[in-house]
Amino acid sequence: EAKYTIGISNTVQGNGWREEMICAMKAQALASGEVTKLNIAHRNTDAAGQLEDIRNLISAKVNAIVVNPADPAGIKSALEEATKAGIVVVAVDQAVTEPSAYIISNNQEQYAYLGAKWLFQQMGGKGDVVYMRGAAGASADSDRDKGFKKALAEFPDVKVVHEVFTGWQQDQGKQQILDFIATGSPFNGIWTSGIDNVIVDALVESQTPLVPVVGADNAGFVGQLNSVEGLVGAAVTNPGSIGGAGVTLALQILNGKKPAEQTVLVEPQLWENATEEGKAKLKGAADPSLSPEWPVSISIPDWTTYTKDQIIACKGPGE
Amino acid sequence: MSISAIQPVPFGRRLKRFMADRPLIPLIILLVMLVVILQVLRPGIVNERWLANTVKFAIPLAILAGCQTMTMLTGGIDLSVGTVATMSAFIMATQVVNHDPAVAILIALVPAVLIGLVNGIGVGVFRVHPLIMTLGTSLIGTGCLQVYQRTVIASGAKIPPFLAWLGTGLTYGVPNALLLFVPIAVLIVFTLNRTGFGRLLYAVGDNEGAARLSGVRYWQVITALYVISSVLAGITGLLYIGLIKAPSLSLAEPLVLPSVAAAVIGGTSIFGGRGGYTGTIIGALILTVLTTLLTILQMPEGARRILFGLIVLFVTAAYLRIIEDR
Amino acid sequence: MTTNPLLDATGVVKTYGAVVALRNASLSVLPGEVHALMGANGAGKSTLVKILTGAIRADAGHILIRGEARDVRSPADARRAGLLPVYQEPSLIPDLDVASNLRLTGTPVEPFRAWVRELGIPDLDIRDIARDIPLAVLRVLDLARALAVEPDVLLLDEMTAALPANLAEKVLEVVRRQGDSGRSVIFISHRFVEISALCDRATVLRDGETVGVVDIEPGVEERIVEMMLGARIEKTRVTSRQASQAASPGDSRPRLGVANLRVGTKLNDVSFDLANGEVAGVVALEGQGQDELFAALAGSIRPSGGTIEVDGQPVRFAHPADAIRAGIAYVPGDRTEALTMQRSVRENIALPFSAALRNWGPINMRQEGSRVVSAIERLQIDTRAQREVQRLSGGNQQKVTIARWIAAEAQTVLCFDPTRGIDVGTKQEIYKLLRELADQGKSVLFYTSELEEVQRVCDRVIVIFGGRVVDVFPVELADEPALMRAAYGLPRGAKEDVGILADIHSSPVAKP
Amino acid sequence: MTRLVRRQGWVAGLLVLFVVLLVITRLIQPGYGSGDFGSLVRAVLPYAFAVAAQTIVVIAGGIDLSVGAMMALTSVTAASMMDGASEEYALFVVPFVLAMGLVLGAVNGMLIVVTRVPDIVVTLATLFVLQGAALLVLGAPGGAVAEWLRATIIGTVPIPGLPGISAWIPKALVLLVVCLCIIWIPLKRSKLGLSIYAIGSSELAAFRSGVPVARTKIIAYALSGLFGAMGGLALTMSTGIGAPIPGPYLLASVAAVVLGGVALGGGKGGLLGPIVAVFVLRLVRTDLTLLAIDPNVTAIIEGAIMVAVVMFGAFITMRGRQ
Ligand SMILES: Nc1ncnc2c1ncn2[C@@H]1O[C@H](COP(=O)(O)OP(=O)(O)OP(=O)(O)O)[C@@H](O)[C@H]1O
Ligand SMILES: Nc1ncnc2c1ncn2[C@@H]1O[C@H](COP(=O)(O)OP(=O)(O)OP(=O)(O)O)[C@@H](O)[C@H]1O
Ligand SMILES: [Mg+2]
Ligand SMILES: [Mg+2]
Repeated sequence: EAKYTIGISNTVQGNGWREEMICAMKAQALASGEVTKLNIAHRNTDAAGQLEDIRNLISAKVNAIVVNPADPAGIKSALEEATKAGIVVVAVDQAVTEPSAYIISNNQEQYAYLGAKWLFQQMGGKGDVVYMRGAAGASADSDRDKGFKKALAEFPDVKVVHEVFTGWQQDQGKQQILDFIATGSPFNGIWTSGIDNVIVDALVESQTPLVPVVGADNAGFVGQLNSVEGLVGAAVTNPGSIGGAGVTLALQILNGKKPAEQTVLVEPQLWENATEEGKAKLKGAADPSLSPEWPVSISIPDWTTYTKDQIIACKGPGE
Repeated sequence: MSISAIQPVPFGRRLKRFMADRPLIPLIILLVMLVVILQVLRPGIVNERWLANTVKFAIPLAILAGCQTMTMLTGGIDLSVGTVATMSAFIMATQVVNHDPAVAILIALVPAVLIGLVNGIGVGVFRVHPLIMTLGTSLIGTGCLQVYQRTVIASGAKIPPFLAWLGTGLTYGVPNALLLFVPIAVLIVFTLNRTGFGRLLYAVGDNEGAARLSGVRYWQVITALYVISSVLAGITGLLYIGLIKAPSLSLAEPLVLPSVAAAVIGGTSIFGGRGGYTGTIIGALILTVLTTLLTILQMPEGARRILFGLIVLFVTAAYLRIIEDR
Repeated sequence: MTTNPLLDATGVVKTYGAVVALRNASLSVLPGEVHALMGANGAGKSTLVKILTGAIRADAGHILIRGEARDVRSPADARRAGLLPVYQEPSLIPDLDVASNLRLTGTPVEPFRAWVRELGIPDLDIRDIARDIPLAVLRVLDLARALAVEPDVLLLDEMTAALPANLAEKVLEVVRRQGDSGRSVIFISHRFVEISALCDRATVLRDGETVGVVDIEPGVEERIVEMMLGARIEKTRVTSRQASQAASPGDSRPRLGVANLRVGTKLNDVSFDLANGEVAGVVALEGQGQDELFAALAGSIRPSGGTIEVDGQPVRFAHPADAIRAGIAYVPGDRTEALTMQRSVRENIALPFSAALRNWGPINMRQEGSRVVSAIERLQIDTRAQREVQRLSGGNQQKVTIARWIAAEAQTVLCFDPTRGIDVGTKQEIYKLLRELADQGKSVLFYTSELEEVQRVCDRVIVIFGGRVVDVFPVELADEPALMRAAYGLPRGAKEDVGILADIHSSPVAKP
Repeated sequence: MTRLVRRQGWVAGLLVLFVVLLVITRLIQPGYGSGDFGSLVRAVLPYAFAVAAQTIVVIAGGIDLSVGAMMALTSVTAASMMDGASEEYALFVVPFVLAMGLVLGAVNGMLIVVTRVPDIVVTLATLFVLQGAALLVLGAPGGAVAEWLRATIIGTVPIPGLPGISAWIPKALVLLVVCLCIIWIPLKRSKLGLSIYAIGSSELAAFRSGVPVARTKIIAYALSGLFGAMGGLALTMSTGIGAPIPGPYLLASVAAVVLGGVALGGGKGGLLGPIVAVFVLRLVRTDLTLLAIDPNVTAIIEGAIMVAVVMFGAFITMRGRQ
């Protein structure tokens, strides 16, 4: 008994994580059987552009809007208008300030804290760490920075020897780490904001002694953690499938099943290859058939019901 | 004031004139200056390994800047090179899973040729402004790539070892990528200086009407040009994926603006008719060294960008000052 | 003569890198005089004008205006000081209409309109965009714009070079009256007729140096030529065309056959033949369809009717490349249309070699070099600034446009006013060259705005009026008055005097 | 004359296209009404200012790659100044930010004039500089905006007695028209405006006609900076925050300028065309969303429309010439 139209708004295009998120939304909408049509606004833009997209979705009279906000505060007015128009609003991946919106999100601060803490422990609580951030000025980046700094505060002997913004771009990240390696400065660990497999590549190619690396659960990096000789590292999950969870939440609300809290946080997990237990987890998670940019955590227990084939097919209802 | 016949030319002016006639020299001096600054800021960084890295990263930029140089000579610009490079890289990486690498590479270059052809016809026949034309095709290309991407999510991606060898490998400390780059560079320089086609690029960019009166068919030149530019961009994509080893949907996009900047820093006029490729290569090196310099400097990201902008401006201005014989 | 000069420049120096444009130029202009500035191509006339009017800055020199040293840093400054130039190239803003151009320079409209009418253009619409206006008219508008603000010193750089006879005449008339009314004019021209009809004194430049100031009086031309050309004098003795050089009309099939050619409304029904080894002159007033005729023959525009035959074969040109393949080369009147200004002399001359698809490959530099060099030598192009054509003087640029087709060995050359702005010495060379081409069996169609050239070069003259061929003269009958009459559409043998030239030269030839 | 007709014809054609698109929108979504039109105008607002900024320099023969960064910088400046400040303080912030845009734009122009580096490189360099400055002002999106400022683009202008029409006149539209006209119309009428067209058409001829080329160019860039600052304020007004990373305004502005009939290269065109082009492009976007087209296909469609319209324009021009 499909009956809902769901609007989706996303502001980063051409990034593996976001593509997976969109596919998860489509797959979940299809799997739920309750959605007639998805209306997706998916392009590279800023908060003002997202306002435009959300308003267009309101004009299209969708029943619910699932949005990955460009900025927590910047799209408040449109979300408010949506709620006023009787549309259920769910923000995924990041929180929004609009109180009427429901939020199901990866905990970015916790994401950084978890990985950084593990890394500093691996380094023996002291030494120099290379801190490779995301895009300067992005709110996810500043949330992660908070988590990283929190962990750093717990390890007074760990020093940030080098801090750069990769802009979440593989080529930049690789050149930056190679440049840094060339300076000859010693370092004991690398924390990356998701640009991870090129960093490992760079270490291997330049025959630098491997140091612990923390990255995200991207297929490429997870593969490296399993296969690269002597690499110690950890992948922190940051599932793009959160998009699917957002669709589920929206449908629950549409069906009158409101959650107890406005905000549901999906806590990240850490998969490391330093212990046998962790190795087993990593082995189980690895998925060489996925594009290296895609996170391997393609589903979230309790929140998504689609199959792997469905998310890979990336087809929504009516396609 | 009375004028004695011809005064001896002061040394400063002679030096300037000398440099003006050999515009490469001041550019090289600027490059060396940047390297020296880098070495002073981080003693020991300028080593063999660093040189190899710099060259590796400068090469893809230099080839794309070659596309810009050639199109800029005709008064155009090719903003689709980033998309084309990304497309060919991504398509190759995904096709190689099911096909022979050679076949995959051929498949990957098909869209490059197509986009070049569309660009060329749009600019040469319909006279659409190159900026708009190549921007449009790059949007279209990006869209197509995204649609394509969905069909291959399940198949995964692979980098043929040969490309990885070419992109990242060193032989006796010398990047293997030079094996590809040197012939390309020689070919471009030769084309621009010693072939009829090269002459026509300059002529068309300088005065299209004059070229027409001399019997040049504009659309032929332009179509050939944009196809060549696209194919070069496609090849760059293949090399770049060998270097980065991570196919993504925006792989080479960040190179587009620097490629334009490299050509301009190298002395090519965006209004057409003036410039050359050797300067562009140095321009690409300058930009690459500059990126390193800014990575190494520990300062807030904002300050880093400000510095980057100022240095680009300063380098270009200084260079123009030097080569201008006035 | 104790009057103080209005404008006094001494010791002006200007160098461009290795090229010395002005070595030691001086110029002194008295109130109320029309002062000629003369010199061979590249002597530095234009450079001096640009310096006097602030368009470029001199490296050294003193400039006094009304006895005071004034720092003229821009054309706007010059305008305030009462100096108004009309440069060798049109200065109207191409994308603005005439009215806006006037507003921009603060030129009063009514006086401007009056001047335009007086200068022989009755039907100007000042809402027309400058880009759409033909070159000759643009030049006149430039002049009218300068006149309208009543400048103390008017500087005219080859003002008449691009003008057809009827407009040139009007300009001369107006300029002469300027002198009469107490204003000064600096007048640059390569035409001695104009100088002697108009000017009081002449300053002669050679290689960037002032080599003399002479009063204009009968017979002074020879002296000026001597001063202008210095050592070059030997080469420039004019060999007037002799009857023996006339083409042998034995060849039956014409090289070029034009029948009932029509282009839009401008050209109606033009028919003529051009034989092998013939130089045919085309004479017309401004805007009688000669531009369209040449453009159509060159493949630049498509005719709306009629046929063109080359060597008896009907042809259709869709692009200049087609015409070039048929051996027809076109030298446009406006050199900026024909040259790639930032490229070298060599590349400009060699441009047609690479045009066709099959010649896109590697260039045989030696062969190209020798062809180019021989063309350069043949036209005596001053190659000191050959790295960029834009640094050549106007006249040398003009030569490059012709040299290109000499090097390309075109069978038929369409020359549209090729001697525009060329000094006497070079003019002779061009005449000789055209004759030589004809002697080698090539055909030349030669439009000129200087009627006296016709008799020196042509075998036959085709007169066009109102888009039709109104007369075809054998060269013997084509004296200036006869041509003038024909150009005005008057039947042969009509007796009225036409124009200023007929007045000045009260020679027996002019008034039979 | 024909040229004039052709140019105005282009603008008229764009207007017709816009109306046709509105009709199509009504067909796709019968409920599309005045409120939705208001949304459209608000979406247009930052783009329109970006385009105005670009138009003026393009007419002057340049190009400004720093528009987006200028908007980001002015936006974060405004947002961070108003953060936690009183409502009245915004009265000071707005002129301050506008003046900042004007000055920074003038700096752009001065750098071009003084260094003689081509516009595209200078503004590329200032793109990085302004972006860096924006990051220094605000490291991540944030800040706030005065409520009254926000209200100036929300809702419609009441016209007594004509509620039907007034619903179709959003305040944002009035703001846009006023801001553009207040600068553009006097400029277009003045000699300065003429000079801007003149330097774009031919710098040499303009110089020889006595136009102070350097000054005019600096003023053109300054005005561009001013429009950029308006765009930055518009961003802050609509989002309520400032974001240091520029949105997609640079390429959009260039595209709209060309679609609006302004020749890249300078000297030709007006402001109305590009502004209408922005409306058209935004409405196309709306229609694509309303139609729920596959998002990956929308990129293809938008690119194709851009190319097709410009090709069509080129085609007409060619036909017109023959
Ligand atoms: N921008 C420039 N760069 C280099 N050389 C130049 C430049 N402008 C002029 N020259 C050189 O200065 C000399 C004088 O040129 P100018 O244009 O004044 O000659 P002219 O007397 O006006 O000649 P013409 O009668 O052919 O117009 C020439 O040799 C020319 O090549
Ligand atoms: N954003 C706008 N919104 C509404 N009206 C505008 C806007 N911009 C310009 N106009 C109006 O449109 C008129 C024409 O604009 P514009 O200057 O772009 O046209 P133009 O084609 O350059 O002018 P001209 O008529 O001189 O050729 C202006 O005088 C103004 O009244
Ligand atoms: Mg001259
Ligand atoms: Mg002449």
